[in-house]
Amino acid sequence: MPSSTVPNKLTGRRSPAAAWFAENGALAALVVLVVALSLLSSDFLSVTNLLNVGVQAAVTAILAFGATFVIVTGGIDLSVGSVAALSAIVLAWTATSAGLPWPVAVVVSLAVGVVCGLVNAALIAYGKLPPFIATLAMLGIARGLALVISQGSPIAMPDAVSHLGDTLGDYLPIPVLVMLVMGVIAAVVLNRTYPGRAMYAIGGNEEAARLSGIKVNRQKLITYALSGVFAAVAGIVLASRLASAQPQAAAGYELDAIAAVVIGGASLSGGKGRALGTFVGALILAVLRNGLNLLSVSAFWQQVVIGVVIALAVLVDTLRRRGTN
Amino acid sequence: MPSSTVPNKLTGRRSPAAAWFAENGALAALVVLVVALSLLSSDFLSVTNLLNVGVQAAVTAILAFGATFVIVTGGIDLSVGSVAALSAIVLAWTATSAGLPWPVAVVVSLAVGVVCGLVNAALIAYGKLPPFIATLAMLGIARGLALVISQGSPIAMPDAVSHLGDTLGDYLPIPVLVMLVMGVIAAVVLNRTYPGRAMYAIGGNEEAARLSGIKVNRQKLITYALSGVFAAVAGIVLASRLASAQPQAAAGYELDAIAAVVIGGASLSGGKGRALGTFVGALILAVLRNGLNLLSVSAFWQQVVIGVVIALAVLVDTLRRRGTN
Amino acid sequence: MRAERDHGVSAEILKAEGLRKVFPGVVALDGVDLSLRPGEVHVLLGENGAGKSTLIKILSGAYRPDGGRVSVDGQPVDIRAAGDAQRLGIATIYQEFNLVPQLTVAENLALGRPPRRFGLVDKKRMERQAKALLDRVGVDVDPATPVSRLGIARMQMVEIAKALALDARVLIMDEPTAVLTTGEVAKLFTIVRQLRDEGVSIVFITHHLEEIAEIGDRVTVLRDGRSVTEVPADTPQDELVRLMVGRPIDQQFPRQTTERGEALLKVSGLGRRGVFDDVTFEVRAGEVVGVAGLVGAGRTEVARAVFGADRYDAGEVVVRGNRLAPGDVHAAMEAGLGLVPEDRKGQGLVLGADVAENLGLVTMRAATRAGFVDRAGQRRAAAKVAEQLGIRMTGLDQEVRTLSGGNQQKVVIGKWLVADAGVLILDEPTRGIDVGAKVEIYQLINALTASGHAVLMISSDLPEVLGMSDRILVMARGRLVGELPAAGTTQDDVMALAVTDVEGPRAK
Amino acid sequence: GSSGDGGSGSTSSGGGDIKIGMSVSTLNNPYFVQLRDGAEAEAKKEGVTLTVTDAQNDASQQVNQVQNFTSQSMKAIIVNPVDSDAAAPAVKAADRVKIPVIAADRGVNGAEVAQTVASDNVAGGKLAAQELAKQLGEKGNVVVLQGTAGTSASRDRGQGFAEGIAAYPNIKVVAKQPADFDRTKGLDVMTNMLQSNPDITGVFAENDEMALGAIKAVGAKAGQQVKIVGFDGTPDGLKAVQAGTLAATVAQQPKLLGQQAVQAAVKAAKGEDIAKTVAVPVKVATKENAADFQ
Ligand SMILES: Nc1ncnc2c1ncn2[C@@H]1O[C@H](COP(=O)(O)OP(=O)(O)OP(=O)(O)O)[C@@H](O)[C@H]1O
Ligand SMILES: Nc1ncnc2c1ncn2[C@@H]1O[C@H](COP(=O)(O)OP(=O)(O)OP(=O)(O)O)[C@@H](O)[C@H]1O
Ligand SMILES: [Mg+2]
Ligand SMILES: [Mg+2]
Repeated sequence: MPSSTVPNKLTGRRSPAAAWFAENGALAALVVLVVALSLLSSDFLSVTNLLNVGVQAAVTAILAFGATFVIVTGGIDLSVGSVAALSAIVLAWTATSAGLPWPVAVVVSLAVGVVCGLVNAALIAYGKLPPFIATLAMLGIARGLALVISQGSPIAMPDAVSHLGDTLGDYLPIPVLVMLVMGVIAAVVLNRTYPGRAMYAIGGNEEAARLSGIKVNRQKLITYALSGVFAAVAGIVLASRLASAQPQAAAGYELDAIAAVVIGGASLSGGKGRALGTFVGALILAVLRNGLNLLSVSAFWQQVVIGVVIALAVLVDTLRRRGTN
Repeated sequence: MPSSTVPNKLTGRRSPAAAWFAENGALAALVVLVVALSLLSSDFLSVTNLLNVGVQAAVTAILAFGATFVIVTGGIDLSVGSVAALSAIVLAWTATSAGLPWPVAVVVSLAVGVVCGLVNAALIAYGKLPPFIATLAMLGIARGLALVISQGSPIAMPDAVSHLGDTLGDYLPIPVLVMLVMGVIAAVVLNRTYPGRAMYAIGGNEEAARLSGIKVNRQKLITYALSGVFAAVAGIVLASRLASAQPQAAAGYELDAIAAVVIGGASLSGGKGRALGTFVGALILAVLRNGLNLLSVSAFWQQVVIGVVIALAVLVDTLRRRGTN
Repeated sequence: MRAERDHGVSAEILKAEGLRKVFPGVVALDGVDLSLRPGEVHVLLGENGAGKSTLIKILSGAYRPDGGRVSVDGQPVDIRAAGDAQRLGIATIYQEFNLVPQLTVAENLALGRPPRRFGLVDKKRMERQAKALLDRVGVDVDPATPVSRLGIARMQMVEIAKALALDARVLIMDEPTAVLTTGEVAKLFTIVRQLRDEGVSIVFITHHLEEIAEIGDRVTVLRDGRSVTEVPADTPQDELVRLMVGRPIDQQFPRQTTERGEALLKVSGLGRRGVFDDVTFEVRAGEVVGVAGLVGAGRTEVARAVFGADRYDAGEVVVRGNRLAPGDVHAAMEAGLGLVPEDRKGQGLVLGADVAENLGLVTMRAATRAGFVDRAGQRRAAAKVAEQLGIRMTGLDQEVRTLSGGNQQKVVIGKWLVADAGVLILDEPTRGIDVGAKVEIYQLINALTASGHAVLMISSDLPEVLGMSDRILVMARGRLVGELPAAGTTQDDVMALAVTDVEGPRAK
Repeated sequence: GSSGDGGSGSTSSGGGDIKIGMSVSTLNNPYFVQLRDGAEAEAKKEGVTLTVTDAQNDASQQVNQVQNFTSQSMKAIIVNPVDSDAAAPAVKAADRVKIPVIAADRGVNGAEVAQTVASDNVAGGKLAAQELAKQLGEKGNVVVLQGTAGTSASRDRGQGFAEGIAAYPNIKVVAKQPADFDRTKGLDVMTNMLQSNPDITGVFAENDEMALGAIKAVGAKAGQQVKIVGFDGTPDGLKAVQAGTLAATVAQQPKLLGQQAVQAAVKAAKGEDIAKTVAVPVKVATKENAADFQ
């Protein structure tokens, strides 16, 4: 399972597996889910299928890593799905219609993510808009711009970039690689860098952070800009998988991303959250969807089952935590 | 304009128009929007059109009134749209397929709303799930059940109930009436009843509320149950307007409802929020959509414009507030 | 006295025996007994983290004990929730405020039991009742004010009024005087005596030893989660200290004056409309300047404005010759200012983060190389300060939320000690800190000034201001009304100035 | 959907044990529900196991689902593409493991499928334009209710209609507004457009749901002064056509489509040769012939 490579980086000082479990209740839920699905479906526990799950988790996970930054500061970013779509459309458009070389297009596309994030942050930090409203506005604006630029039609991705959706060698899907890299980056930023630590302080008590000399507004700019870049990367990975940038791509993914972060143990009131938790949260969602497909659960019942399992997964965590207290 | 009847009830002691403006910045934004649209479109300021806006605001407003309770306690309810759809489907199904008399069907449908709310609250209060997760799970569950019951197809509403979508006399649309009644109920509950005041206490400082002898868990049950009933009413009004209950009705309305509440001045961290503000928030969204149609803004640009106007509307409010401080 | 206690349960209104409470990693209570008679003021004394607040939280239904018994009127009781305690006639003023900031004073006073008419909340009656209660505690606040607009001291008075509203038989007060000035304390004591005479039993927690003899009848001393002894309230202070800390403390205010150097901080003509006006003073290297005044005199506001936490309309702040940009905390810090705020929960601490994290907050920027924070180094520095201040914790990983009040305060001070600020502004620095630790902090202040730093100390604890300052500034109604040398000044001198009837920006 | 017994093994390859996977673009819309119903009925008849998943109008979920089918060793896969371009990588993935893919309702661009069973949305849009023009006497003011911006159904139907209506110089398209394929939005948006365009005589809605909303908005004038043409031929839509409130709907016969897709999939799974394309005719259902479609 790909997850085994990340934890070491993320938990830092604490040593063994027991510590993760104690801190990451979601992991317990994931394990239960995996065991249950292995018993229910003989197709589940194959290497190909698990890699599929990884690929299918990738976009949500990358979006969710970005959302983790924002949620740790006590904010929320509803615009990640739209920004992902806009970035991908911009990439495809600059590389095809505008005829720029693809590396330039990639840079422009990432810049679009940054700009969207900065606009969010400016509205929040200087305009004092609630993050919900600022990013809801951006959700509409970015999606609208994606439609305007693409005139509502998908644009083919440049071939060079589309390889991001391929598989390295026989097995290793690049989206999984990208997800792992972004996860490690998120973990390092959160745990080790000044902006990361400032995010926790701001989310824990903004006033105390400010009185301790943290430039809260500037840190918010960094936070939302990071979320924007992560969204752009997610958008590029998504479009590469489809070999085409779709103006309607990733619609509604913001809820999935936020759910992954919260399932992973973060609190929407801020100050809490870890990259590893988010990763596990995204895997839970992907495993769940994959499992329901493998088990041929009827489409109408799927939503019910997903709802129930999400609730149960987090319930496992909170009850376990209550047990130790 | 229908709005003029409500404020007196809501602001209580404070007397004149100036006081509303001071407290309800969203109102200023609404006025600006109305003035702008009257200038841009000659069709906007007709009685019929304003009543249309009222009708189009009704479902969001009723959902948002329910969401206000939850948001005042510091929670969030993502399930309102799905619960609305489920309640309507249950009504139509019990009245047609199950052949129950329509008043019984209405009661059953409202009960479905209550039960959904209670399940949310139980998960939150006793299971200690974050409200985001509990109600996200319910979002899936209620929508899934609506699809299962209806087998994915619309069900005709009983005629007696469908009159809720009609117009009284020549002018007064019943959805507007229902919205006003639900608004007044919400205002009275929030301002004058024990559960309402307890909601503010819980949202402002849950620990203080508990230590003051408020039974926090019980009050949460009441809060989410109210949200559920309001969602059911919204669902019934929605289905009545179409004379048909749709399993996919009100999909995504949760974001609109929450946006209305937040535009109306509530804070997602709890302790703040008023029914009048929510009403204004819902009107802003409806006026905006109506105006875009009247002005024939292109489909691609609409989302951009909506996003920009929402951000500006709340910006007007926060800047004005900063000015007075 | 002891004999008296033995003859019969009926004499005791409330009795706790062998209470135990365990938190993960800490035994907070390990066999605590307490007996409370009708009409007595029973003082709980103990170091920070001794378990006082935990004990009263068990009595008020906020925590369930892991062992032991509580009985009321000789009957064993099981207090499961705040409502149970209220029904038993037990009212509690907690150490940390339990007010809802967004609601008005009147609403907070009626929290959980608003007056109702026809099932609806009767706001008029609620405000009338609130007015009466506020008058009773002698605090001049409009019942319609949101609590978030009150300063710490007024919040405390509202808390007291809220507890009085319950008409309880047992009133528990956890450090109510920590944030009050002499005037309010006097008012509070009048109320307490009156209640005691009406037969109400009062449990009173304080770290101000002089208050014990003044108001108390008996004292139960807690040490490390055990009740070690019960003594009469007129026991000499030295003896109380010995019982509590386990060793005597020689000198309560060990101020060692140092030579003054250049003026590090110069404030001139500072003003904000309606809050303070024309505030001019300077603080020199090696100096401790005390700021005294009544509650609401505007000391906190001036301190915050100087530090850049709030804006001001007039005047300027100069640190080491550099004029500071108004409203810029970061610039103030760069210039060498530090502020220990009075509201530790709201402004001082990230409650959900651990001790190490909080102690490192101010120095995080300095500990950053190429964007990466040297967390190991931060931890080492934190460990040192925690050791120096004697912070009682399970480890640097303990969440600050779960520290005792006094230990939380030590963390707030500690983070600025790590930062080594040139001019440290302390707003009620020893609020809730036990006598032993206070001396430690005073010694730190001495060490700071000895090394050429300067301290501006706002305190409502007059003995502290007199004992630890070199000069004392007195504020009233948003104005500086006088300056006194510390030597030879008495509490009465300060109070006389503090109540001067100046024309100030503030109403009353 | 039929839920099988959990996957009793991938080795058995008896004639009756054919597993087919079908990814439907969305089940939010009665049209696709019918498509699924037709497919399921046919699967039952043929005695094959059909697994249906709902991609919820999300192209990447669809790719996921097709991937999942490949790891379930399906014998054939039916894709009802969310988007014709975006379905290509999924189809390629299936091709790599030699599972035949049938495209239903929409084609796949940029990858080989075994068969495309399609009803042409562009052609349907054109038909709608012709029928509306006919009923309006080739003159009048027309508005268009658009589907969700950026979806292929909206794009193709809108394009077809625009091409078709251009042939009638006396018909003016006075407004186009999105109502997201949703009945409520159809009602609200139509109500609003009537405010600024009270002289509308014709409406083209890019699906029946929006058309039914528009009928509500127009009220008694529906079918009289205002002719509304929908798209899909859903049961509710056909009912409205029979009642005369809906002037016409472009019926795509989704049940037939689902049925044919399964037939093709079974043949492909058995290794039989099948035609590259099968066109399920798009027909205009009017009051006269509506009964034939139910
Ligand atoms: N929720 C909790 N979780 C873990 N430990 C706790 C918790 N609450 C209190 N403690 C610990 O219990 C001990 C006693 O704390 P308590 O608050 O009762 O002290 P106190 O005597 O009131 O001190 P102070 O004078 O500083 O207010 C402390 O070591 C504290 O850290
Ligand atoms: N007399 C008054 N007039 C106006 N506002 C007052 C008055 N007293 C207190 N306040 C308000 O209360 C808050 C300050 O409360 P607090 O009692 O802590 O006083 P302070 O300014 O901190 O003074 P000090 O630190 O000297 O007690 C401020 O927000 C201020 O607006
Ligand atoms: Mg304490
Ligand atoms: Mg103060």
